[in-house]
Amino acid sequence: MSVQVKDLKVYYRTLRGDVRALDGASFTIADGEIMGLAGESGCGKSTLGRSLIAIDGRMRYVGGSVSLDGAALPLDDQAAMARHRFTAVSLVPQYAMSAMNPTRKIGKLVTDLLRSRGIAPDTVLGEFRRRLELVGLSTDVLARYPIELSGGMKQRVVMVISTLLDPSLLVADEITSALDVSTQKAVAEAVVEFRDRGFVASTIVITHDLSILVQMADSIMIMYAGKPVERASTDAVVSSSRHPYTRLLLSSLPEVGVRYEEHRLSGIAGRPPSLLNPPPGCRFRDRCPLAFAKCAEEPPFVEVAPGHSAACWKA
Amino acid sequence: MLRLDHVSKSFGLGAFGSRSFLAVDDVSLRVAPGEVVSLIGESGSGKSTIGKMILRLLPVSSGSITFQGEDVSTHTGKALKAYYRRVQGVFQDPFSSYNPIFTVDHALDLVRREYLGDLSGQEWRRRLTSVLETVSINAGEVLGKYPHQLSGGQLQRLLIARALMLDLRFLVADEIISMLDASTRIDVLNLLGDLKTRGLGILFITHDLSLGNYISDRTVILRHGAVVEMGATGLVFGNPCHPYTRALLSAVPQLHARWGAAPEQQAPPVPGGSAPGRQAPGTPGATTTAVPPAGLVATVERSRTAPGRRAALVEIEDDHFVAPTGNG
Amino acid sequence: MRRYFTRKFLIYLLTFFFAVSIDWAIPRFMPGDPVQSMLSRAALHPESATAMYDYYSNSFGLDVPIWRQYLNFWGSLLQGDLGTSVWLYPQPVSSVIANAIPYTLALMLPAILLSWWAGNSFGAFAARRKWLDNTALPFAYILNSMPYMWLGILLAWLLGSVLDIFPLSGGYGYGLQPEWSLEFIGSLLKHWFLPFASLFLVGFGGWAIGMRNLIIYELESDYSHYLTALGAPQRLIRRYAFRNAMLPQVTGLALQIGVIVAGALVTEIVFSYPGLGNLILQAINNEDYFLLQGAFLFIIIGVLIANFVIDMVYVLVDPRTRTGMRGATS
Amino acid sequence: TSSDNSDPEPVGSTGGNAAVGSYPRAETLYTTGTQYGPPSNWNPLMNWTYATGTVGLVYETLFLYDPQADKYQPWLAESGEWKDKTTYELKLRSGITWTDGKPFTADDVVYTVQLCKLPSSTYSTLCTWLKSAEAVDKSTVKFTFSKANYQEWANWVYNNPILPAHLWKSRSENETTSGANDKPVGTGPYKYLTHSQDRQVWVKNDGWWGAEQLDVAPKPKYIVDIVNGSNNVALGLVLQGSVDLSNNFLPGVSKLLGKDSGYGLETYYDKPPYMLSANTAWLVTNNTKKPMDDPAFRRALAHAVDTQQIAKVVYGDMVAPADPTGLLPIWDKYVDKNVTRELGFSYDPAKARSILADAGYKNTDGNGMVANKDGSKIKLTLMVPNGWTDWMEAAKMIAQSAKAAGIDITTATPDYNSLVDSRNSGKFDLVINNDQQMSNTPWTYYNYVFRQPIAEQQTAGNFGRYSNAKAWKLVNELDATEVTDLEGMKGITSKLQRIQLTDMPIIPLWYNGLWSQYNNSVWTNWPSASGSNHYLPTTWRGYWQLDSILMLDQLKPAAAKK
Amino acid sequence: MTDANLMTVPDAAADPARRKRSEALYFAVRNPKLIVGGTVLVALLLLAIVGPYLTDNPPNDYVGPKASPPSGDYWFGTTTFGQDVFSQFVHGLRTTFVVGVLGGGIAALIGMAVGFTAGYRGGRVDEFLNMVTNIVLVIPTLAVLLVVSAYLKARGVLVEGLFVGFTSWPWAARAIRAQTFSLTARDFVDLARLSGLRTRRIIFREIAPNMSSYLVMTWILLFGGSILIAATLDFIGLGPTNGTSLGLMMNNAVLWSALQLGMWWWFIPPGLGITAVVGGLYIMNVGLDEVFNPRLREL
Ligand SMILES: Nc1ncnc2c1ncn2[C@@H]1O[C@H](COP(=O)(O)OP(=O)(O)OP(=O)(O)O)[C@@H](O)[C@H]1O
Ligand SMILES: Nc1ncnc2c1ncn2[C@@H]1O[C@H](COP(=O)(O)OP(=O)(O)OP(=O)(O)O)[C@@H](O)[C@H]1O
Ligand SMILES: [Mg+2]
Ligand SMILES: [Mg+2]
Repeated sequence: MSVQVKDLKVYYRTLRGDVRALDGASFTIADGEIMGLAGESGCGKSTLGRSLIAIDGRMRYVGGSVSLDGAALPLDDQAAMARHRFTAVSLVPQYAMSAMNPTRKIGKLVTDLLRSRGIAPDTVLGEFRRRLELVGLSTDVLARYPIELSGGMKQRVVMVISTLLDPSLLVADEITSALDVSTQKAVAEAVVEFRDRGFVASTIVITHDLSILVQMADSIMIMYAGKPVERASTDAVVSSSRHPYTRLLLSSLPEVGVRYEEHRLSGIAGRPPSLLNPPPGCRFRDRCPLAFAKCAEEPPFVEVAPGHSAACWKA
Repeated sequence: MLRLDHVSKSFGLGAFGSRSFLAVDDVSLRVAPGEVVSLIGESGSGKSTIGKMILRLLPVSSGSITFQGEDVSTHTGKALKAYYRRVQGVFQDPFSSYNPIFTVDHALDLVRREYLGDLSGQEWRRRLTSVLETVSINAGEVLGKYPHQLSGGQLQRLLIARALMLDLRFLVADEIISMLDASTRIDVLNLLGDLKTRGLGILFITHDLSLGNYISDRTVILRHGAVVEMGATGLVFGNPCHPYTRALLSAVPQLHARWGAAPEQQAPPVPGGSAPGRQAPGTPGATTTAVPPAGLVATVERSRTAPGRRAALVEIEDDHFVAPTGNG
Repeated sequence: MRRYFTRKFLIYLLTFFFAVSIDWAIPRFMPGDPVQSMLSRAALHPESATAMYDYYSNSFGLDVPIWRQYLNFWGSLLQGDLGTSVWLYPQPVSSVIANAIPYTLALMLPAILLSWWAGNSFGAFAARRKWLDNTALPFAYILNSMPYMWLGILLAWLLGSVLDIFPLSGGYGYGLQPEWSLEFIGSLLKHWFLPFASLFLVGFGGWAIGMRNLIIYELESDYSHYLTALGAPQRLIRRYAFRNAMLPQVTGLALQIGVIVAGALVTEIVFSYPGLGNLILQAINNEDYFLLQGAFLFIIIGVLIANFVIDMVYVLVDPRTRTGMRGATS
Repeated sequence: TSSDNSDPEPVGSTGGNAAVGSYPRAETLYTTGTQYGPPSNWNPLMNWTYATGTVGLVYETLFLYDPQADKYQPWLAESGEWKDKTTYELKLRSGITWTDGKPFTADDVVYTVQLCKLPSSTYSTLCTWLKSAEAVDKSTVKFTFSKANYQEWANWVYNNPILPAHLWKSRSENETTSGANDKPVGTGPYKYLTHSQDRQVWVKNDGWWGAEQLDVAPKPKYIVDIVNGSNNVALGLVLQGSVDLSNNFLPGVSKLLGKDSGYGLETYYDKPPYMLSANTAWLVTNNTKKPMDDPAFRRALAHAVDTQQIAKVVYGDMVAPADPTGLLPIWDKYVDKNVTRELGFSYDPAKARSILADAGYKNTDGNGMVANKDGSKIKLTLMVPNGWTDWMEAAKMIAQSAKAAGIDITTATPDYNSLVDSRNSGKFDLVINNDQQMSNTPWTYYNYVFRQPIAEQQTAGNFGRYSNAKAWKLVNELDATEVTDLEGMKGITSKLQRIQLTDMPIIPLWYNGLWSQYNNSVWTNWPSASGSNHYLPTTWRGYWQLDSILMLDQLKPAAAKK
Repeated sequence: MTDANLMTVPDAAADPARRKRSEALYFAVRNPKLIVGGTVLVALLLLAIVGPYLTDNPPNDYVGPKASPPSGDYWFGTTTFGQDVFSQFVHGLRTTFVVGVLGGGIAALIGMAVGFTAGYRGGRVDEFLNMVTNIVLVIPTLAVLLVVSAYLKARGVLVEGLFVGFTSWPWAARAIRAQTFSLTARDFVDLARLSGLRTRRIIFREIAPNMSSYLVMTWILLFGGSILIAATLDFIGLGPTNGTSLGLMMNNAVLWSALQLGMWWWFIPPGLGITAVVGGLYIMNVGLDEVFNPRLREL
């Protein structure tokens, strides 16, 4: 039981009230597990990822707890949290393209960062080089500026930096979305590789592309409108999902071989509710083909099969 | 209907264009009415550039683009406007396709102002409602709203509707679904499919092979600005001949098969050299250059100089052309 | 890098050519005649005046067709000859300017560089620090919106006239001769201080405000967030933000140089500082085309060089410009 | 030429003065008000631009002229006299040496006079009536004239400095008339020490002949002339006592005079007009243009200007309104009171209106402004150079008071250069001018007013293009009258005054002051109307020889420092 | 500084346009900088408008006692000549606003024309305009004014405003160019072209409105800058030759030795007036920036 998240709630403060972007998430990730996190845009994936790392001024920690290897993370105390970052929890951000200071050479950036954390750069730089090579980068990227690297390279460099201190939890947010298929594959494989080599214990991979999760994740959690709706092993999610949202999502994915003339797919009608004042009950109710009266009541996120949880009355 | 013949595009860089960069390299292709041709390639391979040249948003460096027999590149003023009446485009980012300070009606109003000024208000509304129906959106749901208030899918469909208000014959769809949510992208894709049955020619630009495969009749694989393989979609996907195509295909994430776990597609050898004419698959003498694991290769500086005329594509089977490897 | 350099250099050369041509043309577009106005100051008989008029027209090279004058101008300019001053006849313009330039440079370089440095440091320090932001920055706004000469006048009045701490005019004590003595250098500094201070203060305010805003932008940027996510201390994040915020300030400096130079000229006038500014004012009042032309040429060259240097520095500090993909730096 | 101005070493030390570094305050005279730009040349022939004191302190003239006493004082010359109608003989002092040690001789005088042959010489006209100049012996020069212009010659001999022939003979025309002459060698009481951007420093010439021969001893060891920044800076300096003598127009200074102000500031007079009068400011009318071509109109205009108010408000009583003839106070004896009583004018708008009405200028459109006789509108522009603030204010007042008399005048302030251009070429309505300084003879004044013929470009005088052959003849007659023939002169000037006041070719406004204010803290016994020192308190070019050099002799060090 | 800064984070459910506006208002009324700057500015503007009616004394007439300190009759005292300083001040304030509006306006227009064209057209046009901008940047504007002044016997406030406008646009052009550049890369511009719109219409109807707040801020800075430049010109005697302005007052005060004569009431008000107007503008600008720009807001 490496990472344990309990009823985590993080809202955004806005003029018009709180945006309940993460409205109660509970799950656990085992050591060495890669958990995929998927869902429609705006469902709170990044919010979840971000709140495990750093809650900034616009976010409000409302409740819940996160513990890492049994120790609770001081989510609401940014100063205390700073100590855990990088070493215990780390992030490969969605904005990897602009995550590195454009005016610093990468090597310098890393040394600066390590020094500022009180770590002698020499002790880890060797490992840093080794890992760069592992993801197919030559070590001379250290002497380059971020601008001189392609998107895929930057993505991988950021990944290596973020995992340099072997964190117990790594959050990788949309690290493949901006890349084309071949680069995507390389990056995804690197994530798996890092887990296999034990550089990171648990990993959360956030993406809206389910098929990429299938390639790399051990388990998948689907979120909808600020809440998790289903969580199970990858195979279970793909082949025997219990939540109607998951199923609709899967059925709308074209795959190589599926052709319009032969097999017309369809999407999910409607849009997710506003998180500013989310309606009570099941939030998917309005778009759900299976919705019935009970859905006015909020379904609990419960285990419906071993290692398979879902939040649906019909699951 | 639309033909590109030996179209190239180079961008000037540096002082007064002292250095040039060949973004599109001698591309020839055809799109027939009622046909969807998808243009597939990695980022920076020149897909959008081709689309923009067709839409006259960028001038052609060399080669010609003809639409219904007329050379497009000479159009100006009225002729260009008439061209736009028949040829339109939809772009990748639905949010940036609308001017954020206006309601979405603005985009439609522009079309009305420029092309349909003589239409009475009533007629216009009638036509609008019917077109919106075609793209299956409810007028009341979208009109009068600001871009932020609508979903990407709605916006993209509205853009297609905007094009349909005109005498549309040909549509350039440049990655129109890559920014959309999985749940909505398929609807837009289906809409394209419907349009094609109404005789529209569509150039579908994407880097997602599964999408191209889903919708298109013919496929063109682009790499570094040049065509490496093209032909009927079934043939290109079913029998990929160029190593690059194969590498691309093998990198596509699939729901039901993991990378590596999927049986490696039997790669037919690729004809080498410049032997013109038809060659049966399996002809000996072809080289199967191993393509380095795509993506793991750093592609920092891709500036290249025009290598002169490329070796012609080789038609290896009916409607399936492959570029000779070795210099690709 | 080389390419970028040559490209910039060419553009600057072209700019120089046009700017200098305009500079040459300007006096010649004016009604009136420099020789005549020079002679109008001499006590002369009308007959003598005609003879002298011809004589001086010839000596200033004003008796040939205008296109020849233009070619001659470039010809002598390339030989470093800026002509002869009408007002300070027969001194060559170049030596008149050479005598004034040290004062102007001594005033302007420290004022520009120090105010830039201090303003930026202070602005960076004050940004996102509520207390300073609310107390010290309003001062910066006020300083920045003061006309140079008014601040000069106020300082001259308060510290010069009323308190009598600093002298009101001149480059050094009128009772002194230049030499390497403590007394002389002290006097030099004392005379330098007020004009310097007024230039410094106005500039300081402007840079401080600019820097504060830029730092706030940088602190909100992705790389700052990433550093935060990796637990980097504020110190490092601020340092990086400062470094990056300096870049637009570098271009800002290039854009501002012209304005600052104008400010420095006016300040010299207020304090009767024997630099270029006073010279220009007098050249204007005395219709000394050649001197004016020469003085402006120096400013043009100065501003161009400053811009060029800043451009080059920019390339050195901002790797983004080095890829060559981007045309202009701004 | 030397451009290396900041080099302190050579000249000062060769002069045998140890005072390199700083000048002892008690031995140094600080002046300002003449030099408006860095000292650029020491060429006495360039009389509009040489460094302050070049003529007077270094180069000397044959005579001095004391305008207040109307007396010539032999200076380099011992005496000069007309041997006959066209021959003038000059005796030079002996025992005078140039600062390079060579003796001053008749050759130097001959050389200097003969420079009139150079077209670029400021006195090239001299050669049109001077036949020859020859050295009779070492100390005697004989001049033969083809036409004896006594007045002009008397003017020449005290106005033009004598140059050392032995150093100048070999110079080209260019170098002679327009060279910088940066190592001036003269006969005068001071020598060049150094100069820089903002100052010119002279040091006393210890071997000066005058100490012995005239018993004249300039007191300051150093004279530091400070380049003018602006008038307010000059005022600040003189108030602080950093400057002893300021020859700037310092507005408002009259309020700071007197013992109780605590500044120790003084002027020549201790009550209005405070300053001596140096020149006349005229309102120049363009007499070729309607309606200024009508003497009646000009007369009316003369009545319409409130010069009292200008003197009071603009100048704070530091100038005096001019006599109707415009002749400076020093020339008062030439003013024919009968003529002025009969024809004189003063500010009187009612009179102005009645003159206009009598002459047929009527207010036709009811706006209070008169129109031309033919009914066309009169709308005149009075131009003064931009930046000449006192004149700008004065012009505003003229316009205001003229409007009160029904003459529509607006002011314009073009730049000096463009004003000179329009003025010289006759493209103006009204301008203000004061180009004629005080001198030994009213001839210079009338030569300015009546100068003929009218050229396309009027470069020196008669800018109003007034054309009167009779008057011009009288002016020439005046020139040919001996300076000692006072009655003869008066007879001619009286006739000229009658013409002037009848025709009003030009309207005298006020007497510009010989601006000078001094601070008593280091030097005392400054020139004043009451004290023993009555010489002209100025450093202006052309005034040292109007005896202001003698002011230096009269100065006394202040008793002790405060 | 990209255009993204000008956009707020979209919130799906609400009406963003109205929300944006009300949000701007919300921050506007809570932004002390905006309020302080705006208040100072409005107060001075009012003074400039009604001030001249508060006094019967024409600014340049010799109405009162000479050089008298502020009193009940002459609120700001009188000049050496007995002109009413208060009257000069309020008239000068008017001029200052006129010069600012005019100079700032013209500079903004030129800056926009050049910036839009360069940013939209790019390529050679951009290179060319960039060079023109550079030339104007290095040409000593004083020299140009000399020519102007030599031609015009009388320079008015209008001429000065025009002149300041014609010489102070370069930085604005550069800034607008950069903004246009990034907006031009947006798809809606391409779409407008596909709708057959002409270039000018695209620029002014599609691009410009998108950066309206940016343009307003640019204009405000140009406004303040123009006032300062005009004051400088006035001060060295190249200002208007008729009329009153604050710079001219300062010039006159200095020329007529107000400092040495201790007439502080003559040179303090004009400088203070300029500082207050320009300061008000600048502070307001920073306030506006914070209002329009969510990233600068401090919650
Ligand atoms: N700074 C903010 N202020 C207010 N609301 C915000 C803010 N950031 C995000 N939100 C809102 O919070 C919700 C969740 O956002 P989040 O970024 O976590 O979504 P996501 O699942 O990562 O989406 P995507 O797939 O687009 O990245 C969204 O509705 C969004 O509008
Ligand atoms: N205006 C331009 N000037 C210079 N180079 C350009 C310009 N536009 C595009 N390019 C270059 O041309 C190449 C092709 O660009 P294009 O936008 O067509 O690629 P793409 O295939 O659409 O890529 P993506 O999948 O990222 O959209 C790229 O390397 C790009 O950098
Ligand atoms: Mg996200
Ligand atoms: Mg593209």
